[in-house]
Amino acid sequence: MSQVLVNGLFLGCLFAVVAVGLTLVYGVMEVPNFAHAGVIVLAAYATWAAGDAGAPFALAALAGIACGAVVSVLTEVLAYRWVVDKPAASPAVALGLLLILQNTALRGYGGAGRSLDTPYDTVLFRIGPVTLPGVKVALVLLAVLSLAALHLLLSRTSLGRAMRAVAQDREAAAMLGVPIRRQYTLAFLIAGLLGGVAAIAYAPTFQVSPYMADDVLLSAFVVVVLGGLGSVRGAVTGALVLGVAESLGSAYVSSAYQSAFGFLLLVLVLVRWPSGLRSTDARRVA
Amino acid sequence: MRSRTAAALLAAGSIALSTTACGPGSGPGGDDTKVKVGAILSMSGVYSTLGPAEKNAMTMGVEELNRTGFTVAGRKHTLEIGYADDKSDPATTGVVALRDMTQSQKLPVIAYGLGSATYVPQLRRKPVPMINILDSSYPSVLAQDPHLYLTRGGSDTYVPGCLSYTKQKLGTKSIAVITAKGEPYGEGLTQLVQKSAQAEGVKVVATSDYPLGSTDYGNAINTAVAAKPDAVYLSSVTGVILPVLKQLRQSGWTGPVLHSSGVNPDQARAILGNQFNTLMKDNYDCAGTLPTTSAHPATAAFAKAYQERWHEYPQDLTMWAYDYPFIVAAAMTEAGSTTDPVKIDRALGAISIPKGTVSGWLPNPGDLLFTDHGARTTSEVTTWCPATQTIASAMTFDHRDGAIVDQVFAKDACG
Amino acid sequence: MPASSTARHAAALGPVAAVSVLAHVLLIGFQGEAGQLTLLAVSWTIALTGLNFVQGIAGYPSLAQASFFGGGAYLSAILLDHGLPAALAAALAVGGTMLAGLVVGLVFSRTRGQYFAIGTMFFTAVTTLVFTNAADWTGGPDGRPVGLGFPLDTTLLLLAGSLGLGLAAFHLLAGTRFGARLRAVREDEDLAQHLGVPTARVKLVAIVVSAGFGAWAGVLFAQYNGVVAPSQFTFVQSFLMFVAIGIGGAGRLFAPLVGSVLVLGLTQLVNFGPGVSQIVLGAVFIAVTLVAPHGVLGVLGALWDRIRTKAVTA
Amino acid sequence: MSALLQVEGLVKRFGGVTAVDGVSFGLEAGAVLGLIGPNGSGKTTLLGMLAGTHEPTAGRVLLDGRPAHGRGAHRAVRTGIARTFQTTRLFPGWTLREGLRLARGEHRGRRGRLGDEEAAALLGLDGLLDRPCGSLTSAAQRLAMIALALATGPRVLLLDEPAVGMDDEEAGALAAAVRRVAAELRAAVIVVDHNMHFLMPLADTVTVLAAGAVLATGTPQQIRADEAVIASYLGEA
Repeated sequence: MSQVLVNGLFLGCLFAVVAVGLTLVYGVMEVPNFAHAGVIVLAAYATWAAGDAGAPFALAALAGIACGAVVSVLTEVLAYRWVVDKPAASPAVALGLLLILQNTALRGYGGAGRSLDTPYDTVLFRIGPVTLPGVKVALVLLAVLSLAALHLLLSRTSLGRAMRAVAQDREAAAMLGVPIRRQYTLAFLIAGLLGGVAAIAYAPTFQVSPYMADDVLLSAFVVVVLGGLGSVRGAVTGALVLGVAESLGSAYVSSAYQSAFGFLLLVLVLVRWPSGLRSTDARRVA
Repeated sequence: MRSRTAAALLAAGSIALSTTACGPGSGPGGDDTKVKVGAILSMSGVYSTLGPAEKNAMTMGVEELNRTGFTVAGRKHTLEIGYADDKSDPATTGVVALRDMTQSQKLPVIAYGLGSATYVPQLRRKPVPMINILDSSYPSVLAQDPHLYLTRGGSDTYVPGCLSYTKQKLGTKSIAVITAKGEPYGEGLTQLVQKSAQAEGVKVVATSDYPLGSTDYGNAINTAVAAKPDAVYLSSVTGVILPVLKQLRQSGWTGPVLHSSGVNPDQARAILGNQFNTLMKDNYDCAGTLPTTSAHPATAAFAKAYQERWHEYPQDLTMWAYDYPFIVAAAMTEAGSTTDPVKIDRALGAISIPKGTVSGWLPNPGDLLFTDHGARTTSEVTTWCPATQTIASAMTFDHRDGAIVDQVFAKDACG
Repeated sequence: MPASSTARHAAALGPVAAVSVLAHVLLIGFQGEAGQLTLLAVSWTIALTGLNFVQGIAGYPSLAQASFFGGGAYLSAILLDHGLPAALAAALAVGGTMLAGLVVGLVFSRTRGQYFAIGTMFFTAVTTLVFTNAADWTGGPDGRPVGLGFPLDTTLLLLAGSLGLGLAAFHLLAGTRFGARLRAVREDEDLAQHLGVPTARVKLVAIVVSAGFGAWAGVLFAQYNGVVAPSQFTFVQSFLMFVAIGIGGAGRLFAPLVGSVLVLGLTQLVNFGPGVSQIVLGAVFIAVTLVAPHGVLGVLGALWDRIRTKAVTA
Repeated sequence: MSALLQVEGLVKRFGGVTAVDGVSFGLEAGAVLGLIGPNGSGKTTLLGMLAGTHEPTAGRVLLDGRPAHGRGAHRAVRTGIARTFQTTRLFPGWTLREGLRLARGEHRGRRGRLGDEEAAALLGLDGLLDRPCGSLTSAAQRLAMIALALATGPRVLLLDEPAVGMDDEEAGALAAAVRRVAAELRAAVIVVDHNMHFLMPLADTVTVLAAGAVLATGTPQQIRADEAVIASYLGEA
């Protein structure tokens, strides 16, 4: 039982890192960033390519995170920026970008999975009945570190306050002189960095392939809806809840339908609160 | 008026469509001494470790056959193979390729690897003999349709070898099985392992599974390892079980790992990364004999020629792919026709083991290649030698009337 | 008043009949690769005609169409396997899928844009999981063969006929109050509700109708193809169907046909290497969404209007 | 004869904030009720609860004795309560005629329904029926919004700051139109507005809201003289 809970924790941390990236972007631009899966995939391939070219793992990881950030910013500059005032068009643009990014990876590296080797591949911790593989412990560490850094950025720096202002109310922030366009790019930069971290944390536990991030993205979106679109703290708590739920479901009900339990949670929430738990989009009518 | 423009656009669209149709596939080649047959292989996708090797071997086989050519009804012919990629998804791309080959190009014989069940409805519409050079799933694919032929022994002829070897050599008393759920080859292997374990008196202490497309095998591995087995059996194809092997070793399991996927060194390095040597230690593979470990001189010569030409380790399926042109030539000569699928189909049941083949088939009664559509091949258990970073034969055996016979243990496999 | 409306109907139903006949000719004429492309184009058009209600007219991004398409195919295959006569199996398959559509509608019809897209995308991901893992019903990831209920030429006739009837039904339904209500939901859902439009129920009916169209297309696709597999109904397929309506021209009569011909035509670019066609498709889709939100038919319509007015004023 | 519209103890809380705190009143057919009060006094939220936009936290709304609250806006419209909005909301891409046809189609024919031309003429919009609503002047758009509400054949019409952005002459015409709607269609009308020159001559009775509760109710003359109202809201006349 404890092993299942620990697995749930690993899943939860992974979902948290991905979901926070999604929530940030949604909070600032009300865009469902489906292309985030493509960012994670390309970041993972960049890390693999750098490692394959002989770079030590640490350097390759940095290359991966940088690639994630660059790709994420590109998606904002080239496409999302033009849809900010047309919310109905944003799902379409997001899906178009996902097609492009995923298939760029497919075209560049082919469909066969590749393994991402890390120095801590064979490391193993054993606490009582629970075994903690090195790669999964690294995943938790990376998640905690990156989320803590983000929290500091959002609460302590003026940069973070400006972003939270834009998340609260775009028009009001604009009136107060907050450079809106820079906030969009910044949100996508941070989301890209988090995407890179998610890639180097997640890829070693399985393998690098163009479709590795699809399930994670779907579960992360459940977390974003659970935590209320646009709230970072909500995303982290939602991620841990979903991680444990999916792990319990897959251990005790059926491992084939692991992500189906995430969907069940999503359905329960949406039936009760059609606009999410802590909806930020003010009721347009009032 | 707006819908009139739509109609105009539509007409243009359909014309474009029809022109593409007339281009390719305008019936068999002009020169009638050149005979064309088909081959649907998995060049990309989950099973992409199999297709390219099959194509390489077939190319060598056709070149060898066409050096002397083959005579049918008094006239000398040469063979040409039309390849198609089923993208490891026979139900979508494979069926389309089969329809294109049988209905548009009207090819008389088709070789294929996977997807027997999905081709059955199309075979009922347009019967054509199809020669399987790979799929040893249990229960046998031959039960699906009378037009299918299998050029290798089924998994029921080699999985029992796994259990008897580990019991005698490793003293295994209990085993755990981890299966790829929904992958037909793996699910067949699991049934066979349970049946032969019972026969050998080895207890199956745990069975767990993971969904085919999944990325996290933690729960399945924990169930298996928690039962403290003497050995773990991973049942599926190479591309699917190696990531599981990696997580199994990462989770701290150091005992022997058995499988029947025919992993070779190149595949291990590609999928497991540069720690492949440590991860593959204590691995035992029970499947068909490999060209490199076969006792037949012709097979060993083929293995060397294959390695020199393609610079990759020859898998077991390369022998059967190499022999496909020779089987077709023998059947057409026997049938006296290079175009009639029905005659060729009947001839396949009557030919003996063709000259120039390298698979080293065991003779069937009446010296026939196929008895009720199946050919017999020897089987072996190989082990991983960390020193030479490759595999070596540990035991060869045959399987007749439900029992393991002619067991030959290698004195020092890795020596 | 009635004289002009019958003329308007004739102007639309004429080309619809022509398209239906053309589809039948192409289905009979082509074999192998081109035959498969025609089959896909026709069955996708039937499925997308249903989607054109939810996404086209009402503006709701439904990514569930591929699972309805697959539901029809699998359900009919399973029922045929149990010995039901073909027509009954088809009817039950469509009915069963519409029931699933009802459940999806009940859950998601009260949500708005972003959640609707996320919810339906996840629904399709879960149905793909069911198609892949409920092996004893669906034959697992390699799919399952389909009993040939209708003879081939009946299937071809049904495909071409359903294409025509589907488009005609769309044209007629779009003209009724149901169509007006859907358009109101797209323009301003809250205002529509305050003018008496039961928006949740309207969206629910649209989803169930789209499920019916999708299922029927799935039944016919399975009968022609002879085999069904999960990879034909993944959420990537749902993306492509969503893209097809967008590129075709959301809400327009021929959007499903133009959209599927363009999307399926582009996927044939695959011979430039794996994934190239999808990259081009993604780029084209974004360009269309940003530059020509009314899609190809919208641009053509606008061009035609400009030519007509120039002709009148010249 | 019981009132056409009976409001009993309506309360609405958003989280901790109580926007409407126990409002009750009755309204006869053909009567015009003016609703005034400083910003944030709960006027729009009250209208929202009557029109079904929000669900009341407590209290009841009865139309002809039957409950008409908390079942969504479209059901409220069907029972006969229609509203306009503080910010102009129209179908920008549609013409007014299309909007009117949609609204008219939404309810089982009730007697005394206004045809398109009549409704437009009543509000001075004749001739603008076939132009897209987006291209009308802002005053015309506000009138169009009222025309849409009228097309649903309401028995209770809720107008949320209809005269905003109108000069005196346009406001006068609007007041006359509202007066005719109340008289000819026997509809009860509630008008929320800050423009006293427009509201006072129009309303039969006036209710003053402050901080979500009724401060005072009476004829326009009584309200104008009431000290409490003057202190909290009207200021020196």
